Amino acid sequence: MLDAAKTSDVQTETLLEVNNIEVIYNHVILVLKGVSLNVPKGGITALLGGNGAGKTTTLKAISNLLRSERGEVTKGSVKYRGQDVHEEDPAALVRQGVIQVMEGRHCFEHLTVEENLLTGAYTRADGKANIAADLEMVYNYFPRLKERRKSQAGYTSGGEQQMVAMGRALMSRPETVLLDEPSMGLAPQLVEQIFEIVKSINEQEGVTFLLAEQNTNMALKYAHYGYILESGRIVMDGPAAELRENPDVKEFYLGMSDEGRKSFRDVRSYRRRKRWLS
Amino acid sequence: MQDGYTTADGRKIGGVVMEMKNITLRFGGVVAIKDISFDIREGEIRAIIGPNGAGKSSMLNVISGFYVPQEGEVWFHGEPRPQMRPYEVAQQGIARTFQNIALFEGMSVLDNVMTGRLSYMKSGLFSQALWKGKAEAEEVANREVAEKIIDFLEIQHIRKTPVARLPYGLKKRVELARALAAEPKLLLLDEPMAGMNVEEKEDMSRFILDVNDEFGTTIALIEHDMGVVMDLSDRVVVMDYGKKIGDGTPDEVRNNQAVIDAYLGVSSD
Amino acid sequence: MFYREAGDFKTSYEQDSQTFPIKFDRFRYYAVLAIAFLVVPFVINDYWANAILLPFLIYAIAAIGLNILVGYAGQVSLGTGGFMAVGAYACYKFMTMMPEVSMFVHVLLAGGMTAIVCVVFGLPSLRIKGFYLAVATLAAQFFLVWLFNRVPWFYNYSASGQISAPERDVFGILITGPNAPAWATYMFSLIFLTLCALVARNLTRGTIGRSWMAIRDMDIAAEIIGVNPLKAKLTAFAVSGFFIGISGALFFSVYLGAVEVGEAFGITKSFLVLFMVIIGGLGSIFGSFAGAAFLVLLPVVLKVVGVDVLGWPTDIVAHFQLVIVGALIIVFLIVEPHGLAQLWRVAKEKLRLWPFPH
Amino acid sequence: MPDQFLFATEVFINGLMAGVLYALVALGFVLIYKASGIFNYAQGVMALFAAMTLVGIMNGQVPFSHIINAVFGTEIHHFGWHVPAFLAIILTVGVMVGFAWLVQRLVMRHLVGQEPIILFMATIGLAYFLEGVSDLMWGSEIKKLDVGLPQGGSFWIEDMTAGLGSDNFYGFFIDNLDMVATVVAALLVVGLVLFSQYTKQGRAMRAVADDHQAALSVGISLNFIWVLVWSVAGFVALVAGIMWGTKSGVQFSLSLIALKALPVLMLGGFTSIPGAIVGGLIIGVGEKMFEFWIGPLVGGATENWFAYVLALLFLVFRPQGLFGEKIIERV
Amino acid sequence: DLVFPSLSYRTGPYAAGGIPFADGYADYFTLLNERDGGIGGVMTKLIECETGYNTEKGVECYESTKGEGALVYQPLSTGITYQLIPKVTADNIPLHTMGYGRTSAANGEVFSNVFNYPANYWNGASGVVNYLLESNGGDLKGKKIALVYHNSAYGKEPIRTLEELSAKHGFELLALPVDHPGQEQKSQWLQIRRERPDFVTMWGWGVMNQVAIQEAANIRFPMENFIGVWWSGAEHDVMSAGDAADGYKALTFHNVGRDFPVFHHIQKYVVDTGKAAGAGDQIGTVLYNRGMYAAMLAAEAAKTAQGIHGTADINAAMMRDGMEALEINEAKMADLGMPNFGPSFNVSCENHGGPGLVGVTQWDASSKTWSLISDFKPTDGDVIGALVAEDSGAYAAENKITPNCN
Ligand SMILES: Nc1ncnc2c1ncn2[C@@H]1O[C@H](COP(=O)(O)OP(=O)(O)OP(=O)(O)O)[C@@H](O)[C@H]1O
Ligand SMILES: Nc1ncnc2c1ncn2[C@@H]1O[C@H](COP(=O)(O)OP(=O)(O)OP(=O)(O)O)[C@@H](O)[C@H]1O
Ligand SMILES: [Mg+2]
Ligand SMILES: [Mg+2]
Repeated sequence: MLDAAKTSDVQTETLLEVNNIEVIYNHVILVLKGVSLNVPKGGITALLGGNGAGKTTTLKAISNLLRSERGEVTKGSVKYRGQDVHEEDPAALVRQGVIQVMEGRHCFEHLTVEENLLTGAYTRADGKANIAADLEMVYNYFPRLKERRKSQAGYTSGGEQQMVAMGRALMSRPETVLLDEPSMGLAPQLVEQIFEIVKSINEQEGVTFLLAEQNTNMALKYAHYGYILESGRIVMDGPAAELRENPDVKEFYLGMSDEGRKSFRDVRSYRRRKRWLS
Repeated sequence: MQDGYTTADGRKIGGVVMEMKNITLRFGGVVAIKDISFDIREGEIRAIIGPNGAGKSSMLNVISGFYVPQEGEVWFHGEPRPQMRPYEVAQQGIARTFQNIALFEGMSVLDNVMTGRLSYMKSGLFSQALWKGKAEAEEVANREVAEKIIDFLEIQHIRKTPVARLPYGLKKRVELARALAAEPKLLLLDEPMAGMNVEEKEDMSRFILDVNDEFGTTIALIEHDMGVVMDLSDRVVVMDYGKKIGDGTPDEVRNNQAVIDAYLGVSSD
Repeated sequence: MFYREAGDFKTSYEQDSQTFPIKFDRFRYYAVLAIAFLVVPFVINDYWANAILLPFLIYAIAAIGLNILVGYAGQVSLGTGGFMAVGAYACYKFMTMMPEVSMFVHVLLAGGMTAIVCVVFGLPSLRIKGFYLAVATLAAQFFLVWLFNRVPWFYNYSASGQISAPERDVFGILITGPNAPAWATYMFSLIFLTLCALVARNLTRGTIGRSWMAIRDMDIAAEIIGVNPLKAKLTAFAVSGFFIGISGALFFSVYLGAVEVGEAFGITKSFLVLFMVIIGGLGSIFGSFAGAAFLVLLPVVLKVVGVDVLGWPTDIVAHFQLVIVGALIIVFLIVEPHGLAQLWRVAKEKLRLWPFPH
Repeated sequence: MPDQFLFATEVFINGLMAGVLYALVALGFVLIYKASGIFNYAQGVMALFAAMTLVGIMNGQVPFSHIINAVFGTEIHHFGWHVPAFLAIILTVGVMVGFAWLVQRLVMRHLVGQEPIILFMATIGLAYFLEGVSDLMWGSEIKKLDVGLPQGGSFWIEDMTAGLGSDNFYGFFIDNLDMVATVVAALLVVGLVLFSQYTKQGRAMRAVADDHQAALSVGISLNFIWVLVWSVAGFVALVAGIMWGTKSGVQFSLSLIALKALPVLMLGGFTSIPGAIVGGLIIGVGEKMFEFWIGPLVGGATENWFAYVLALLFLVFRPQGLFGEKIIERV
Repeated sequence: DLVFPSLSYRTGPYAAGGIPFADGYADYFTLLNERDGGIGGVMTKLIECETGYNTEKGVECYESTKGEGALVYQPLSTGITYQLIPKVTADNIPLHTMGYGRTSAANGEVFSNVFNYPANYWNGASGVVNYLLESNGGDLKGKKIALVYHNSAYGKEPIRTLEELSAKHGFELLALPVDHPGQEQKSQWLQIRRERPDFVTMWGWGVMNQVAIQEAANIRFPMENFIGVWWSGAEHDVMSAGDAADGYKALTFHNVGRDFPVFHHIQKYVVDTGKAAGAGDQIGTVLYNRGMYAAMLAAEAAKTAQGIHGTADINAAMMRDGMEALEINEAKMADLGMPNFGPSFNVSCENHGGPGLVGVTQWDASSKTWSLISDFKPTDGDVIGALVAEDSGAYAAENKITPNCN
């Protein structure tokens, strides 16, 4: 089970490089206080951290979606393949192969499931046949979507929408996928399935992943490398296997103490607010 | 069965509070719920699980009166509930949280929690316009309750923050606070722990258990994290494609082959 | 540290929910009130009263009213002109039917009348939402204007269909008609504005305000939480109608003195008040003031600068005025979509942190 | 009462035609709403601007001559040439595309992800701006627009049908211009429906309307879509401007036809292109019939409000309009 | 300086009518300054203020200009007139509403500061009927006259008079309102087509005029039987209907065309020196002439006031007296370079409305000119006088004014 992360073969070219970025919302709210990370080509990199740590903000800073939320990168740089992408249009970034699956699904409510998937292929110019083939591929990954292909996405269940969002991103044949909480709201076997899909895409197609996840357990199982973010700062990073063995990570993120996993019933009177930084 | 039971950890569970009888709900061609019956007993934590699109959220919506089932009845406190608008249902003591957070984004956390107390605030328009007499007293009294809940959920520090700015996990907590503010008899939680890490889930679990314990609130819970479900709930309903495929204690459900096939998969622990 | 709130602690919930929780704000507020009530009446002249202050005060009332509906309850309405007309005509009818009663009563009754009409036209809001509702309220706008134009009873069968305000007084001081002194009309409107603002503030910080905002932010969830949408929406229409009615009554009786319904209360009026609300800031009472001041003053300032200072032909100035107002609206929205009120808030936040950027 | 019946038919037909003219304006609204969720208040002014530009180009007017003369003390008004209608229309389309680009560049791109009411407000600002600019550019006097469209009642139809009734009945009155408008509108609608339903850009356009952020995240360039849509809407505005301008001269009031389009929009549904046409027809017929028979009883001039009330009645039963997309209500 | 504010509208839906009027008004005062060195040796000063035909802006303009010594207001809007009537009375500034405004203001005993000479709407209504009587052998019995009117205070003014006249002369009146702006008049004209009135008269303004004339042409209504009031008879109203408008008629209370010496002066002293308010291409158009005529009447009243009070530097109260004592006769007009430009008349305290003489003009589409086809003729004083007395009486009662002349 633990061998998914092969730390050795990801020491290749760095695809995405985030250098000491600072993000401010609304001109006053400082959210990221100098975050740096490297995403190697062909790897799965996990970005972990509690609520409000700034994972989503980091991903949006990379994909340049911050501007529409009145957020702004005020310091630092984001480089993709060595080029500064800070000023680029999000659409241009997608054309370069970076696509983001946003937190909270963001499906096109009034479009049907299939139309949603097809918009994913918007930037592609490699012909209808290829797109159709990829559509089949997505349906293979998510058979449930095939059943509901003609219904408006707004009327599908939460999990189905998550599948649509994932599938839509895959339709663009990306080189790098920024995945924001893919497991949220999915049934357990589906969570596993999604991570399996991520893994197989990563392995077979060489797609690079940067994954923001709360489900640390799963994330570290599939990722090669991990960063832990807290209150807008990276507090720890390392190969996934190492992180998994780190006692602090074990306790705070994996819910395991020395006696193994404890029941959720037993934590009641037990509070801890220990942090690396606070 | 009517008289309740005692749980493994020794809590007394009372009689039936709410009973769903042969509920069927259709949307055009889609059958979201197909002839499902189950009950919820006083003081218990009742989980509803099932794969995505099984109809769990729809079931909660039926309970809240937002969806009107084509067939079947909802019994509340031992009698069939006449058809009601959702706000009337809420006033009967049923509060809930939502799967896709439904906070009032333009309001502060405190105001959101205070909306949970709307059914306790009865002062007239005139009194409110002048901010004198009943309106002011009522505001202060209810504010105290709201503050208690805010303390309880440990969100004092964000009391005055507009919720739109909060991270996902805190929003979920605020939503819980809003539901609790209504001091409900029956609390419906739709995936309260989605998007949280283990530590936060632990916190959330603790809150849920405490609510159940301290206020004796009956809770119906939808959750995909099996660890949470198995640990917290007293009884579990399993749905799949709108049908009920299992109902019983966590252990019974865990070992039910239909449930394993449809939902849990092999690797559940 | 130009703006401070440190050291300003609250020890009770009453204190915490007061209108201006911060001492500094409270002082400024008292200062403004003092100037408005004690200084301005003594220095006011006809021009300031009729060209600037009266329209400002009266539009501010309308803007508060509309803000309650649009900004707090989220029901976009383009019927403001029509509702103001209801206020004006109701006021006219009351003034002529019971001339001996005080003007205060006429204006309040006109507000009440408008509240009723507004509720009737608010009924569709239970089914219709968003822009559909906005356009639907135009039905009220056009219908009401037509009605007042059409039915001679409303204008007391005068030959041209205009209504003109007879002279009425409060405690012996003339408030309407050409001989009313500027300071009296100003004070009369100011009192109404102050009352309206206080009432609006009280309503919006309490239970009703919260149910309005809940409906605005997410109506379905609000209903499931226990907000009665019928009650919330209709009270919003009623309260908003009450204020708008008052402003319509003042607009007719105190400010213009004579109106023709289609012209004074046409669709442009609806838009104008909506602009005020949006530019000022949705869901902000202060914003309503700011928006009204901005849109009353801007054309005057532009005119003074263009015609009097630069000496350009009036038509070029008038066209430029359109261009500038349009451009300013856009620029404002880009800089701060939540209006002048939010701009002010951000500025305060910056000042508080000053000289540190965060 | 065959005469009564014939009169009714005549009013009915004329109502249909008037409805088509309303629908032409409504179409522009629908396009932009569909593609960006923006209720574009400036659509009426765009029609005015397009028509003024067309006339200005045809007459060889010097743009901004007013200001130029005022500033430089010159006396220039005309280039002294006349551009043929066809060429002028093409040039005007070019101007409208340029306008679309400017709107995108200066307004829309800075307002990505804002609430609909804010965007609505921005278009009102735009309307003011454009109104001022049109006047500064081309002057505010009335201009005659003649691109060679036939005008006036069709005598042929009138004579052919005159025999249907008694002496009291002259035959059906149908305006030639209205017939042209009908054909043009039909073509436009078919084209636009095909575009939005079956092309990639059409799909992207609808996606943008649903969720700006998500559209950005899948690589749809909002900027491009907006330029595209505003250009098309500009073109539709031009068509509407030509029809209405031919009818009543090109002048400020042209921008007020937007008010006639709103009930149409409401009734047909903000998001439906065919809805605009059907809504237009219903409103056209409804208001003409009402004004014709009920109007005299209540004093006339009912058209302004009747259209709105009619639309309101429909809405109470179908809150999204006849053809609008269902408003998704879920929690 | 002698200050003459001009509340003009060069923007908005009625700009097309507002511009030429404002130009004419301005150019005449410029002419006086350039040619004569002002009025009685004092220069005139024109303050233009844009109202956009909007009452509130009108009030703002009034308030902002009255402090500068404004002598007389000419708002060119019935709506604004109604706002200003009480205000000017209180401020004792005269208001001249020439051919518009509140008709019953002709009664100077009640409306001390309001003047609407030389003709008002009720003269207009009666003028139409008289003209039709004349061209139909004095008999309108059994005839049907349709009134297409702007659905506002302005448009509704003639209805009372026409009703009285229809009772008196036995014709049938069919009133058809058109709402602002009047872009769409199909149903009104289908109604006309069906009812087949013998004559149509129109009280329109703005785009409504063009559309009505176009629609009349569309239904082949004979243009000779279509008569507009003086606000529905400018060049731009008929221009867009092209040849179809040939023969359309409109009332007037002053002459048309540019064959008057005064226009040569304007050309020479104003346009050619680059001092014209507009582009100079409006000279001789109906509304330009009207604006200039209004300015001329104002200037003459100022001269009269200077004479009465023996000072050249008059104030508004003196101006009022001048207006009340105004005398216009043929010699004076010829002197001013406007022979036979308008009727001769005297204003008095009892009669602020002038003689109410109304002429008729007709449009010739081929030469694109208006020509006077019926000279200025008197209107039905009995009917109008009674109505004026009634309406002004009601106003006096409502506002507690005791009618008097002092
Ligand atoms: N639009 C915004 N305006 C102001 N503050 C914001 C905005 N969006 C996010 N924030 C703030 O930024 C911080 C980081 O938020 P972010 O969404 O990046 O966290 P996250 O790590 O993704 O959390 P979660 O796991 O809950 O999604 C939070 O404290 C939040 O309050
Ligand atoms: N208002 C609606 N209109 C049409 N279909 C609906 C509606 N609400 C729910 N559905 C459909 O009913 C089915 C059940 O949906 P529901 O949201 O109850 O699933 P769920 O069990 O909560 O799934 P998840 O775990 O993914 O949230 C889904 O297929 C969904 O598409
Ligand atoms: Mg996040
Ligand atoms: Mg669900």
